[in-house]
Amino acid sequence: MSERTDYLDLDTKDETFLDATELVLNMGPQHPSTHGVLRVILKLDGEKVLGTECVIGYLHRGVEKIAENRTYAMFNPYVDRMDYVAAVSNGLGYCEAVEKLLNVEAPPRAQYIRVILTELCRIASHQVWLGTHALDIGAITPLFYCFRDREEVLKIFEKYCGARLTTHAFRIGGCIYEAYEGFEQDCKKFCDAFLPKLDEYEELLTTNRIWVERTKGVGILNPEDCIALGVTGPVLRASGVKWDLRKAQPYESYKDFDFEIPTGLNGDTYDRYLVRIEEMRQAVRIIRQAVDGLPQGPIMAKVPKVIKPPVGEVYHSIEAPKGELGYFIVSDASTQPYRIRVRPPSFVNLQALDKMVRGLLVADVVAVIGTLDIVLGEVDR
Amino acid sequence: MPEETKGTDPVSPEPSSPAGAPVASGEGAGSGAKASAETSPSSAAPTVPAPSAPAAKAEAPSAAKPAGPVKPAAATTAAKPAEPAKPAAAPATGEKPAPAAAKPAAPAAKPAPKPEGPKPEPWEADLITRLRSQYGSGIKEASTYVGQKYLVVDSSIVYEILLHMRHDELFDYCVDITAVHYPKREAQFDIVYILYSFHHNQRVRVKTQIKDGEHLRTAVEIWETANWLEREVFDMFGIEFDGHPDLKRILLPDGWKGHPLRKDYPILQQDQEWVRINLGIESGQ
Amino acid sequence: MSLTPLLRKIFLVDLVKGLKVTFHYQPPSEAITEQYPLERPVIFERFRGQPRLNSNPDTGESLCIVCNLCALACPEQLIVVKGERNPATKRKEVVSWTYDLSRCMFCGLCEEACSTDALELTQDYEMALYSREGMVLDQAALERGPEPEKYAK
Amino acid sequence: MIEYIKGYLSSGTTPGEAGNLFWATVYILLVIAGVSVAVLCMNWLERKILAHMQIRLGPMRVGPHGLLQPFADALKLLIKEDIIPHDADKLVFWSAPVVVTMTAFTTFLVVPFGRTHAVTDMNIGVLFMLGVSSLGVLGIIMAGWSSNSHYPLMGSLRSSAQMVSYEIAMGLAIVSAVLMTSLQTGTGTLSMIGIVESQASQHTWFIFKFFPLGFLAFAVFAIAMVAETNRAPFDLPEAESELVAGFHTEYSGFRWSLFFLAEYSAMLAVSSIAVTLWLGGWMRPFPNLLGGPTWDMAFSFLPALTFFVLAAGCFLGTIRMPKIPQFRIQTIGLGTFGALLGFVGLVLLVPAVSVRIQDIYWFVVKVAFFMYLYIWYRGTFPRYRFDQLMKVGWKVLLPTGLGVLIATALWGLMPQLSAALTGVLQ
Repeated sequence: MSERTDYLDLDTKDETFLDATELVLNMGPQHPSTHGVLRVILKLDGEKVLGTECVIGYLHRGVEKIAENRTYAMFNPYVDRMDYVAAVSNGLGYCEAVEKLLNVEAPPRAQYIRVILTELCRIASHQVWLGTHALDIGAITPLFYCFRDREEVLKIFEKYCGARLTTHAFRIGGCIYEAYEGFEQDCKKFCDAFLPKLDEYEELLTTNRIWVERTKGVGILNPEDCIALGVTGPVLRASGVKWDLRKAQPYESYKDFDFEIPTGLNGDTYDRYLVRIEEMRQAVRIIRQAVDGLPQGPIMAKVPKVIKPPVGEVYHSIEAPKGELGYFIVSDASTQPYRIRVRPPSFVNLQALDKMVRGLLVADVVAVIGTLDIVLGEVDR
Repeated sequence: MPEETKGTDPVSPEPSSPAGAPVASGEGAGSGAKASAETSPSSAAPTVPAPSAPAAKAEAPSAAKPAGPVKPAAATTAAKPAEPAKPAAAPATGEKPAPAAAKPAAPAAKPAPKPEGPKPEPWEADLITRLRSQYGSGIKEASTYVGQKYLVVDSSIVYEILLHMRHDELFDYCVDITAVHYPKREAQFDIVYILYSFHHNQRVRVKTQIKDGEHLRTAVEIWETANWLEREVFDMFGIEFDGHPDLKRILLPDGWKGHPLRKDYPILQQDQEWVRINLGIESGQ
Repeated sequence: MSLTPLLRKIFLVDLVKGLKVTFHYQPPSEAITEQYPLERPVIFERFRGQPRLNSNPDTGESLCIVCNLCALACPEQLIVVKGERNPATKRKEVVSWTYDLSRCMFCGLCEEACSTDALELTQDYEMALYSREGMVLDQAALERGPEPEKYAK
Repeated sequence: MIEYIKGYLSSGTTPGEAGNLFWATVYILLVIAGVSVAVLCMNWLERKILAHMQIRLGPMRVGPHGLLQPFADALKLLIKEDIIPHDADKLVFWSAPVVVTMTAFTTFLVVPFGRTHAVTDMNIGVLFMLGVSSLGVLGIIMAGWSSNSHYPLMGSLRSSAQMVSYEIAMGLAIVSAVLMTSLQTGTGTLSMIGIVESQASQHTWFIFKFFPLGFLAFAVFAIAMVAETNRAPFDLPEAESELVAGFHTEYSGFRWSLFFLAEYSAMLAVSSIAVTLWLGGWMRPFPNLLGGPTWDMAFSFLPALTFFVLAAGCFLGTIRMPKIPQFRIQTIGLGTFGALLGFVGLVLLVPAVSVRIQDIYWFVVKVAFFMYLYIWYRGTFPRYRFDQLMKVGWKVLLPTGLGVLIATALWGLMPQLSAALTGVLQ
């Protein structure tokens, strides 16, 4: 990728806008495949991308400012609204960060339930990714298959916590909802039914020559670039860095489970696709183990009703479906957090877009945006 | 403005809050295994030496188990987390000695047993020694808090520290750059660099304090990811980074007034002004 | 040199595999579309929908004791409860109770905070209205609870 | 006058050949109406079939099972505000959809729906079709350029490059089919009717001739024709996820519907070419295996049978309709539709009608098969990227087409060659 440097620099702006050899294409904020309200200004030479600039913030809701005006418990539902396709993961990260600040730990049963739901959520999130990514590349049908199977996950969520998307499933100190009757069976049933479906997605895509051609060698990120750009999650792993917070710094009960971290070799779109598909399989594995080993006991640690952590600051991060989701919380011993900083994986990953698409074609930009798996709610917060 | 009531809350029978204790740990009946797990290390704190702290943690839940309605299988799983924590920490931290325990092992795996309310503990490590020998008093503080390590450094040398951390200590992944505003302090802003090292599986926060209007040198040359992160800090706090390739607002529109995450940022005024200008009416807020 | 991949490529095996999948899903029995007003979705017990203020089924008295916990728990401050002590019964009684549904995000914190099971988020999800006015529910509306409109002519 | 009109009926040729202006006009109107109706049907069928492939139901509300959806759409498009972008080149913007639609319809002039069921029979019919259908790209370029917008421009440029590339492969495949008419018979023809009759006289569809050469040529054509009509997986000019809507991004209302009409009639046209050249045109299947008057008789019932099956489907649908008052009208409507189909089936049983309709029936069935393929592809495949599309066109289809052409020629000349060879050897 060394030849990329000879392309025009984006920073030489205004005079080149009138240059006839270049076409400035404004992709978004309303565009079928920018996954929300992302705006990418593309500088093109014919169809070749010379440079990009992302304009974000269309969905900015000031979550971090809201947090400063809410109590710890009150802020919990808001985090669901950041990465709204993986709300459970967001809630988990937040609850754990506050628990760390309070120096409590959720009871084992709560931890297991959390792991089950988070992994289900990972599957749901990856299914949304797969569907939309395939749709971007032109395969319109996998979207519906993915959403059909995601529905089963959402049903489990709804049965468990009463909401499908913005779940608000966990509370600081554990879970407030006991696993409903038939929870284990539902999870197992889902796992059993899901794996054949996953094979079906693969039949539609994995070996399909068009899919392979569209994704192989597209948007390559080598490990050094990944790390320098702070890219995490499946994107990092597809580049061959075997790093997953669930293994590197296990939280919750992840140490109890036996699972693999899939990694890729080339760091291209195809590898990222394979890594995510395999991650779904591993998530099923974790769910099965967790359901089998679900301990009895309380689900809520002793947490005061009014949460007032001691003065201090804490950074806690989890492996969300999209990468490292971190919460940096500063407490001033009042009931409201002094500052909450969310380290959103999508935001940081999106930064890699420019590096990935330089020299590719317009169609690849769409594929790369899809493969980064961004959720604008999280990018803009 | 939603002001949370503090004293008026009808249900705040919270005995531990004045003392600043983190949890109502020992006060309750302690029927759950968790509560007893919390209490036993703290009571054993003065006597148990550092290395056996994990054992105490592991023992505690299983000892408490017979009281609770817990299956034996659950007891083993509950005891399990503490066991691999230590071995995992040792190889992962590499050259780091025992004090640099892995974070997830959280409170128990710390060398010093948890006191009644976690206080920042001094952080001793080769890294700190090296840094201190090189930068002397520029390193204002090196501590751990609930198992998380942080450095407070002088704003004049923060760039060198970051460079050192990146290249000599192999903190190759800049997780996040953010800021905290303390309007009452003289140096109003804390700038926090959260760094991670893939080699040591270790996370360190480098903090520095700057006054309002003071500039920092950008970290983009060290970590590319700092680009957007610094832009966001600029957007939200108005802290400028010298040498940043493209320092402009990122989340808010270009014409936005003020920097919203400053504590003195008037939300309501902003809202009213916007409504007045754009809708031509008085805001009802 | 293996011949099989080449042959598979020439005979478009990969494409045919995909075609098989889509072909096989064609029978209408595979369709998962719910024809909404006709087919109602199954709503589970814990669903957080339109709020209702419960009253004692025997006496018809409101269960609300005006403790204000729900209002304090609400992240959006959309619950306003006003009450005053009834000198006769020595109990606090509701004077006004409003719930602004337009700002509600159905997090369920109010329901959890309620100490008497008075406030409940029901399974009703058909809350769309033509104007915002009807979205601020008062005590009477809350006690009536959801009145699902039949979405059919 | 009446004589003039009646005279044609006994002529046994197409109106064009007979020089009968009246019937030619009637046929042209019939073709235009038929194609429009076919496009409406395709609209509904594509939605339904695609929906079912995607485990959805598709349109269900406008009319029973959404049967009236195409009409509702057409109505909506007609009464929609017609927007011309401010900086667009108005004249070109206005004429582009007209050009596209006109070319798409003009190709149907030479499509033989039956021995006598074509507007005319040109002796250069195939060339005419190729030539006219490739004019469609002109309209697309006009649309893209005149919109004065980036996405349409890119879409139209893609489209022009794509059509030019794939026309070559298509042409080669067609030439090999045309070769088959002349090889070993010495009576080559470019006329569409002539080609079908040649298949009849050779007792084989060209897809099976010189197996696998005929099939290969057909395959090349089948792939190229998907690209030629800008359909998935070659739908780059209007790649929704990349170019929003490609060359017709700025079009709305009636103008947009003309593009829609043109796209679908182009699909029908190229499918007709494929059917004519390789699948025996209007001939019924298995003329050799299941030959004889008995089988002819049996096959002649099929059109009516098809309609009866469709009618039965409708009646089944009425039974399965929800039994609530809101659905009464829909139930009645579906029942009426079924009755209508049944009536058509009955009419088709009348021998006089049956004989005349046979050709058209088989032709339509074969074209419908291709239409299904189009939908099926769309439901299954991802989209090619532009350079890959070019690669497929130039590096795969073109050499294959060329090879097939040469091989066909050699095969056809085999007797002469072997004779010459033996002559040389002796």
